[in-house]
Amino acid sequence: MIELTTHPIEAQALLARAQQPEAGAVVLFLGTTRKYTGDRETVELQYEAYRGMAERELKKLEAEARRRWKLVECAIVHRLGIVPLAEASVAIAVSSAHRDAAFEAGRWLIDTLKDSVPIWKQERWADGEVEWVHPSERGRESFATGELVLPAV
Amino acid sequence: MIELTTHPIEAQALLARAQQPEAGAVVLFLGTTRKYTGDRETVELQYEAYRGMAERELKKLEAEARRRWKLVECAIVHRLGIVPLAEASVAIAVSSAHRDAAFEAGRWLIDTLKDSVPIWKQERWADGEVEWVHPSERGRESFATGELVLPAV
Amino acid sequence: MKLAIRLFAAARDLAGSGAVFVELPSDANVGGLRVALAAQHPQLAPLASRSLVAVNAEYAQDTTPVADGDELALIPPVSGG
Amino acid sequence: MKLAIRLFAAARDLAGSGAVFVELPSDANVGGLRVALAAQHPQLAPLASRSLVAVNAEYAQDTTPVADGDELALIPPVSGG
Repeated sequence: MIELTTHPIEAQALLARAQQPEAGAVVLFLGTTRKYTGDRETVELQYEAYRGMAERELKKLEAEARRRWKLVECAIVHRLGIVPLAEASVAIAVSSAHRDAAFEAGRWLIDTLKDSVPIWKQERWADGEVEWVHPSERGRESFATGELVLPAV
Repeated sequence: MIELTTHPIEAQALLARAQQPEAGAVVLFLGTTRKYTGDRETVELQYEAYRGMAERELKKLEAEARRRWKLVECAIVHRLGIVPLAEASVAIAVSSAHRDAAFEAGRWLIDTLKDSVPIWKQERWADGEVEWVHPSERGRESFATGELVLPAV
Repeated sequence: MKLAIRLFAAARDLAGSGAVFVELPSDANVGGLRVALAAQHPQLAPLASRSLVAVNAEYAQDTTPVADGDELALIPPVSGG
Repeated sequence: MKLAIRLFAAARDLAGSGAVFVELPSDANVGGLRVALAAQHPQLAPLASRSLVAVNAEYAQDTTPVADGDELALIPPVSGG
């Protein structure tokens, strides 16, 4: 299951999906709005997506995770718009018979989502600055060399 | 925070503890009662603890995880008594500024808990058999050789 | 041909619009689109050089052809999660 | 001296009780306790050989001394989680 939403992410509902009798392990990852980056203070984040493409990319991520690991549930939800401090911008819930698969798939999904899904974060700093985040030399070079796990074009 | 409880684990409350403004990543692990082990069907599990010692060992786990990683929250809850299918026997919620620490600590905590905390699982099989689970040659030898990460005696 | 390119995040802010048009020869590919975009919308040039291009909502390479009617988008380095 | 050893899980079921008593010399250690437990409660011997012993709620080694008043427990291989 994948979803883009402008509402707060309901983690409890994702856990309920993941807790199936066939599963013995559930891993839920939440990426949340952090107040401090070094000494700098964030007021809130805003997220924007190229929605149609982001949904396609998220579906590819789910399919690829299910191909790599035997998963009972694989749910990826990304929130768009304003995300206040401590609230989740992204939630990934995976379940599997044994915990190796759930941990590995959860980690792979968030890492790959951050590299491949057309969603952008805007920092709204307490000092008044507003700044789109467009990483990074690492990511940039990975794109160029094809080192990244990008869906085949 | 550590807790032994005979009630259903409230994952939402653990997430609320973990989602602090200082954190940017939350990892929640649930170990849940799985219906099938190969072809064999489980009706439910029952857990028993040496409570006073289990609480001490869980506190040591939290302290050691906080020593190894910079964590905002580290909560470990184990349920005792009957745990029905798909419900959680154990929940581990960790949060940190960045996701590496949360994933690594979550994985280390469940692995180490399974090796060191005096809690025992009883399988109640659909064929009527009732069986305490006392693993395993691996675990046994690890205890004997001190290879396990056991708290210092 | 005249094609619209969708813009997001800092690219949208730089252009002041969610899309810009570029004039392209009819046998253009994504590489040609990049050159034309930078020439015809120089305020986008620095970010465009760090961006990918999507054709019909799929990541494209510079050799991917573009045709009238394609949905084109400039994809600056992503930062979701 | 006569000491109680707490039992859990399969050990409790084998003994039919949450604790058993063992007679030990006054200078005993955990190793001696293991030998005495297996001799005086033979139904526990196979599992006890695979178990750890806790003294006052801490994992102990065979050289750890045991004294009157210690809280002793047999810890079969654990299976929490």
